[in-house]
Amino acid sequence: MQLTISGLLYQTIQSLLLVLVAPLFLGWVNQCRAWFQNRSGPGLFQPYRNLLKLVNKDAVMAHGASGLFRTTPYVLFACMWLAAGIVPVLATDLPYAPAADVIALVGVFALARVFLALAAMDIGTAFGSLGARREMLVAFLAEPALLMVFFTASLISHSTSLTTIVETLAHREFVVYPSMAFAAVAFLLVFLAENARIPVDNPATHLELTMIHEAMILEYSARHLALIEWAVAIKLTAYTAIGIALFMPWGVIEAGHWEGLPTALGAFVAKLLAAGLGLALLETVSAKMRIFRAPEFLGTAFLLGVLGMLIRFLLES
Amino acid sequence: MEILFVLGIPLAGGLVLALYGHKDWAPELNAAFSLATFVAGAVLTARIISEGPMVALNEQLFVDSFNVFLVALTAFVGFTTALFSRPYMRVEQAHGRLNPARLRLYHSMYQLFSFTMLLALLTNNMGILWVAMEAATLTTVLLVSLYRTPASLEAAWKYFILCGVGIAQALFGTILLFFAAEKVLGAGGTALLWTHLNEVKGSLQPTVLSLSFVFLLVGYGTKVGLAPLHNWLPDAHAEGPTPISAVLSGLLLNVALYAVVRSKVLVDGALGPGLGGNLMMGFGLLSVVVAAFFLSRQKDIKRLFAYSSIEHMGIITFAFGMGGPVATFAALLHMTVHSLTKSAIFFAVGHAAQKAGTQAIDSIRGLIKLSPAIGWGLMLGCLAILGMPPFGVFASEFLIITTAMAKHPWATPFLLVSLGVAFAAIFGKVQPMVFGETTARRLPHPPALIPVFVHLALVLMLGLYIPPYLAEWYRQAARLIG
Amino acid sequence: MGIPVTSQMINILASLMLLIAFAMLSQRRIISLINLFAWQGAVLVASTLIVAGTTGQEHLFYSALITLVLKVILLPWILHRLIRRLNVKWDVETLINIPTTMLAGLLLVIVAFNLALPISEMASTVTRSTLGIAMACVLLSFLMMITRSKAVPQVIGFLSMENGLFFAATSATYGMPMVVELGIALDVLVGTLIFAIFFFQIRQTFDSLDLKHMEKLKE
Amino acid sequence: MSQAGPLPIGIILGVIVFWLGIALVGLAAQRRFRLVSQVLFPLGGAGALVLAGAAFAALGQAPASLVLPLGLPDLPFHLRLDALSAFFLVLLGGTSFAISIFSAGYFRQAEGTPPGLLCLQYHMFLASMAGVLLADDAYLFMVAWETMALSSYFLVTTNHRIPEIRWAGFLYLLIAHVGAIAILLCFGAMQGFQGDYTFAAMRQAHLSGFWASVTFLLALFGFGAKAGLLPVHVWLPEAHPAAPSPVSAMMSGVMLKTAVYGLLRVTFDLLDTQLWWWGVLALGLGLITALYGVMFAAVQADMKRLLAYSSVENIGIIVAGVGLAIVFRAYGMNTLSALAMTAALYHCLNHAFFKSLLFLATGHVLHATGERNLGKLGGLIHRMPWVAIIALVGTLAIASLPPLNGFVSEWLLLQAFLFSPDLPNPYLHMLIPSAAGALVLAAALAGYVMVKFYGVIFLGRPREDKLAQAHDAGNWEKAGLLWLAAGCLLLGIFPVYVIAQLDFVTVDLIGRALGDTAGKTGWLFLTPVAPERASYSPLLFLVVIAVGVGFTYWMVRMFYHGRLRRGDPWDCGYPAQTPRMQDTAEGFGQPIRQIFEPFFVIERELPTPFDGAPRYRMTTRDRLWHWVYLPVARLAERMTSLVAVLQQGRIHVYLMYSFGTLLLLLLFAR
Repeated sequence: MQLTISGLLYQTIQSLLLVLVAPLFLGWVNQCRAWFQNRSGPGLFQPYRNLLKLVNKDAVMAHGASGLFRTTPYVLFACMWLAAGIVPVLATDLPYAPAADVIALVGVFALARVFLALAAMDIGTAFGSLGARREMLVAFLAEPALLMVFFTASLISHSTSLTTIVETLAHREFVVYPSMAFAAVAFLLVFLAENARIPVDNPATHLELTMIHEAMILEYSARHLALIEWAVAIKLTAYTAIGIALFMPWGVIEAGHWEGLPTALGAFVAKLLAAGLGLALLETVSAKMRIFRAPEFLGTAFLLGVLGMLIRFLLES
Repeated sequence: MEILFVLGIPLAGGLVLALYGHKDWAPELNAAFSLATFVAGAVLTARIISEGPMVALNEQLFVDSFNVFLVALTAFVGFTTALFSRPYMRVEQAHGRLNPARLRLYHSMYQLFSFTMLLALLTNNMGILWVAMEAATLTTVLLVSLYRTPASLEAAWKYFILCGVGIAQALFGTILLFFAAEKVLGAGGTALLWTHLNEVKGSLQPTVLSLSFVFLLVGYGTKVGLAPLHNWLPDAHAEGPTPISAVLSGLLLNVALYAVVRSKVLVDGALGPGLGGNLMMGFGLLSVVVAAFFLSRQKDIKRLFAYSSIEHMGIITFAFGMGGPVATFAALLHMTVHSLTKSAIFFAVGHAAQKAGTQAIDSIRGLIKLSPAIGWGLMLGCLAILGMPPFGVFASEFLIITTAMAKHPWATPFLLVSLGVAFAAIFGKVQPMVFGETTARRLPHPPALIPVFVHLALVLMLGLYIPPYLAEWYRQAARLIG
Repeated sequence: MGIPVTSQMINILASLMLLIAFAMLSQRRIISLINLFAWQGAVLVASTLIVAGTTGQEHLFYSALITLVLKVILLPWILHRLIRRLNVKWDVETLINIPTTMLAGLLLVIVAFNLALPISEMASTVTRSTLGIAMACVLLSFLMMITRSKAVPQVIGFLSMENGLFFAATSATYGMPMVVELGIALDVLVGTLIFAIFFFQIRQTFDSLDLKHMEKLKE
Repeated sequence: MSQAGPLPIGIILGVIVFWLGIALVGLAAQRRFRLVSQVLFPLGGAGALVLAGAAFAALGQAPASLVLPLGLPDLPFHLRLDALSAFFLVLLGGTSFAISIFSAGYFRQAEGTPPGLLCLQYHMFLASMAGVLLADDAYLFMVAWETMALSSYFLVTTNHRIPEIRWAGFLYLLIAHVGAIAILLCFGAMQGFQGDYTFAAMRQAHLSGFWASVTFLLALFGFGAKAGLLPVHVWLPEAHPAAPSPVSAMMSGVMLKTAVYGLLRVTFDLLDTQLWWWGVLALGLGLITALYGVMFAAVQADMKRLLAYSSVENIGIIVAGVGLAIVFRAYGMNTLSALAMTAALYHCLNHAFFKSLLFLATGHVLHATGERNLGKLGGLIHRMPWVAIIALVGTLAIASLPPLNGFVSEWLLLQAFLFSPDLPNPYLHMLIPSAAGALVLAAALAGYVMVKFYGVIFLGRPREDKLAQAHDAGNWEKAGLLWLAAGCLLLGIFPVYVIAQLDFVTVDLIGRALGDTAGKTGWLFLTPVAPERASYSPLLFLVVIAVGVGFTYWMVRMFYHGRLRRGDPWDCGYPAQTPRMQDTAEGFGQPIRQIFEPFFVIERELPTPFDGAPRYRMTTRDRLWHWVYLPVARLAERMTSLVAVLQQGRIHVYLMYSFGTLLLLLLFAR
């Protein structure tokens, strides 16, 4: 792990970039959705305004809240930040990346989720525990599926390090991997589920019986809620970045190539915009499922992930 | 000289107690005679260890390392059982189950029974061996029916008839043996002496010997309790007084097996290994399997352990059948530890049954609460007999099972299943007796705990450490048996 | 080729033994059963005497004497007394009908002869062929014990089995050592006494000597 | 092989004797409660620490052996301390230290068995486990093995007045005994028909493929029965909850590992060949066990049963690792075999720490509240903050979340799985990635289970009024828990160092170690095979998260000026909320029940709309019980009734048997 100036620079740029851009990306997705639904939309910067509003409010906390409840938003935020630092967005020359490979990345998301679920149960309300249970239900199926996707990729690149995977996929000669197609579909399903998007969850609803993510954060307010909202936005962005890195890795800078930075940045923004558009489109055309269908949905994702790996063995080895 | 004491003391004891067996101090006298026998036996043992085998009384008696260890064991267990029988029989008397006349019979027969067993062990004459075995039946048959209940009468009758008929076959076997031997040794008195037979065993007529062995095996095997000849055993054990169950299980079965093994040595000499070993292995294995499956159907605690005795006799017979130094060593060890453990169990069971006022397993509960010592004694004894280390039963089972795996792998699935089934059956029944809420009551006489725990301590020791002289002794005996 | 007279005599007696054993197997009346038992004893005494005379073995005379006293006089007498004291009137009941039993007995004899054949051929004694008959007698008595449902005939079967054994001991092998014979005789005597005690105890407890009352202990 | 100094093995033997001495003192002072709890248990703990230290010192040394003048005359007790034993002894000492210390504050007077007897049984248990690990001949091994089963059985039945506990104890000992017989047969087969039962002789023996396979299968069955592999796992969820919590901790944390030890010892040390299908078998069995265990853990309502099923899961994972190691080894891929083995061993160590921690925590909860039903707990984080925070560490560790220890071992195992494409067998190619999927699924479900476990016990509002009286742990208990929590953390953060120690074991067994590559990039990064292949740095991970939390906190403090106000929970504005409205354990398990319905036997008792006193009851049982155990029991039953026909009380029939036997034998013999 050579510690280079450029590496440090990339690392800083991309960590900050993802964290700061995340609400904007959320805003972009919401804006696109509004367009698709023929609404005018709240504007690209609405998420920032929301955060600012929340930060300036007095917090209300339930009587039974314990320290865990208060700590969770910070842990959540830190985890997402860490995740944002691992995913190669602009360059693969990230000095922090060796600290965590794809498995650890999944672990980070899991850590955040477990904290959030525990915090949801902390107050002792009916909705809190309901949300926690559903979240964990989604997670235990989504997590393996995500790992299967990663494994498919890592079988191609013989590495579980995300930077190596991206390097391999981006800079080797172009090969069509059928296994990656399966993986892509699986990833898409996991992406929707993990980020509480339609059809698994609806981020915009507070309709009690259908919500998952929102049920967990019902009791949060003000600064805590702001942190959580921000963390959720980072998560969405980071997931998108992972998707981009795995399935559209072109344009990422190799180690030591300074001059590629503008191209890489441009490519990344373009891909992000496209992804946001796609997500909005997808959310608009599909309907929210019943919660009981979620296991089947994610089971499909898991199956596709495993199939992807098998196909890797059958056709590509 | 000691040898005569060993035989003479119990004989005298039997006669004396026939006169005074109903007195208040008779139990102590009984124990004193047994102690004297044990001391004589110990002295004899010490002498054999230092001087080697000997013959006495015109070659009619002889002692080698095989039988001297059984003599010591018999005298020892006879003594501890007498200690146990002291409070036990007093309680029986207090409960009105016995009158003085029967007590006298009991004490007298107890000593005579010891005498017959010791005679069977010490005699050099295959004919006298038969006589002593028959006499052992005769002395105990009235003890089995001591309580005169219908069930005890039935048990005694079956015991008498089945063992009588069985042992009659053994006599025929002995006659055939004599028939074969006199051609080699002449018609003189030496043709039934085992020491002489052993010397010429190679030249005995094989056909006759194989027939003879079949008769001997069926005959003495009945007394050993080998399936399917075992049917008298559970009845007799369950219905007699517990001290008798203890010595029947702990000693008589050993003595009968001793007779079988002596015969096997001769037949192996004449025929080469094969027939004798195979028959014994077959019988042993069958007994283990049959007994194991019977165990789970038992409702009476003494019957339960009677079947366990059948199982263990099966294991020992199987081991003797396999032959070879290791298996024979293990069989001898198993004889020792089984007899110690099983009698300890019967001691504990006897007290437990008295406390609960019944022998029905379902009615004995929570022993550990009222009398922890009895409860733990029963629990540990039961675990020991099931072959749980660090008790000595495991040591022998270890050798037997591993040897079986090496020599006769086909037999191991049977052993595995049987031991598993036996474990489930016995432990499943004993555990609720020991643990849980109690039904027991207090008794007028304190229980005899020393015999129980001395036995268990010895068994524990044998599991962890076998003293060198004991090991040497087993080895010599194993060499003798081959 | 002539067979010695003594040998012929013994063979005749052996056939008698077998005959009596069959008779006992088929006998329905208990008194006759006891008498047949006594006769069997008498045959045994005769054969023992002949063997003793032929071979000049002194102890066989004692053996014959003991047999005479014990099996021809004492035991039948005790049994008769018992029957009277116990007031046993019934006939012998068999579990299997008599013709079948006889047929089984016949098979047993064939088996016994067959088994004894190789032994007899190598035997050096004058009485070598008697071993098969002795074995047959033992097996027939065994069969009798199996098929009789009452206690007394069963015991008689047991005693007649001992007769068979004695016959084997004396005729086939010229007698066991004296100590052994004495011991065996003592055992038989004590055994019979204990049987007698049992009869009374059983009758007292079950009011009958039928063995079907004693089938309670199972498994 | 040079004989190392006898010092470590001597010390360890000394500790065993010391434990036995404590046991005897306990026996002598049966009712002296203060002596037992304040002196004997801490002394035992100190012994454990010494043992761990000595074993640790022995890790890098050449094997040392010792022969004691005990045992069978031809087979005295052989002791041997090699790296494998030393590793497991470290595990034993390190874990039991905490458990002993905890026990000093845990056991109360007047609970079933007298304290002195408990002390006796407990220290016998410790000593026998150490004996198992040191044994170098079949006899000592079996003696220690069964003593271990026996002493733990007595500990399980401490509270023997409850019928379920007696039943649990019975089932436990029965399966342990059947397993032990299988192990015995395994040793019988392994000595290669030489009649020498020392392990040294077994190492020399060359078995044919058939006999080696028989040996392995017997070992897998025998040790699997102790470890709780499917389908002989049923005793585990019964016995672990029945035992007092320190004992459950010891059984789950340490005793199950002795079974893993045995399996490794037989497979890698005593047998000289490994066949690939053994590995596949162990792998498959392990994964099925893992999934099955975690699935059942998810639907449990009793907190200790939940943990017990979770132990089943973890054992499954460990055995899967062992299986993978066998597969690689069979194809001569020793480095990868070492990787899988390292993962399995590491997981053993981790599981010992976090599972003991959680069992001890539940033990304290049980003591403080008298409740083990999850449906009646809740909100304990306010009553026992110490226990709750420490238990959180354990919970995160067992859910295999970074940067704690559970994650490291699963990470290593997954890395090993990802190498399976290099295997030359085309079927294994495809099998093993799917197996990786199963492993990941089990791990993810474990997260679900642990959220349920922790959330329902410690978080939310108390579901019963009496929980208000619950108190936090005493000093002894705190000390024990803290030790384990520290272990979870340190094992998670310094994997490179731990693996350097594990290398001694793999070098011994496989002849290859990760050492040269695992720490190639320094102590900070764990790179099991090659840096570009995979790397993980838990310390960096932890630091970044901590810095992230701190930085965020600081930023929020900088910008935020509002106040914090306490109020009633919002909960979408529903009025009249009661603690009973929180999810119960059953409720939390409901999705799992629904998804994996075919695996459970579910009995529901639902209230009707007209019930005056509505009751809801539900039990979930193991289908294997119906598929395997009841048929076996019925078969045995049928056999016994068949055999019983033999003996119907008629003396004539009995005579017939004798007669028939005689005739048969006569015809046979001639």
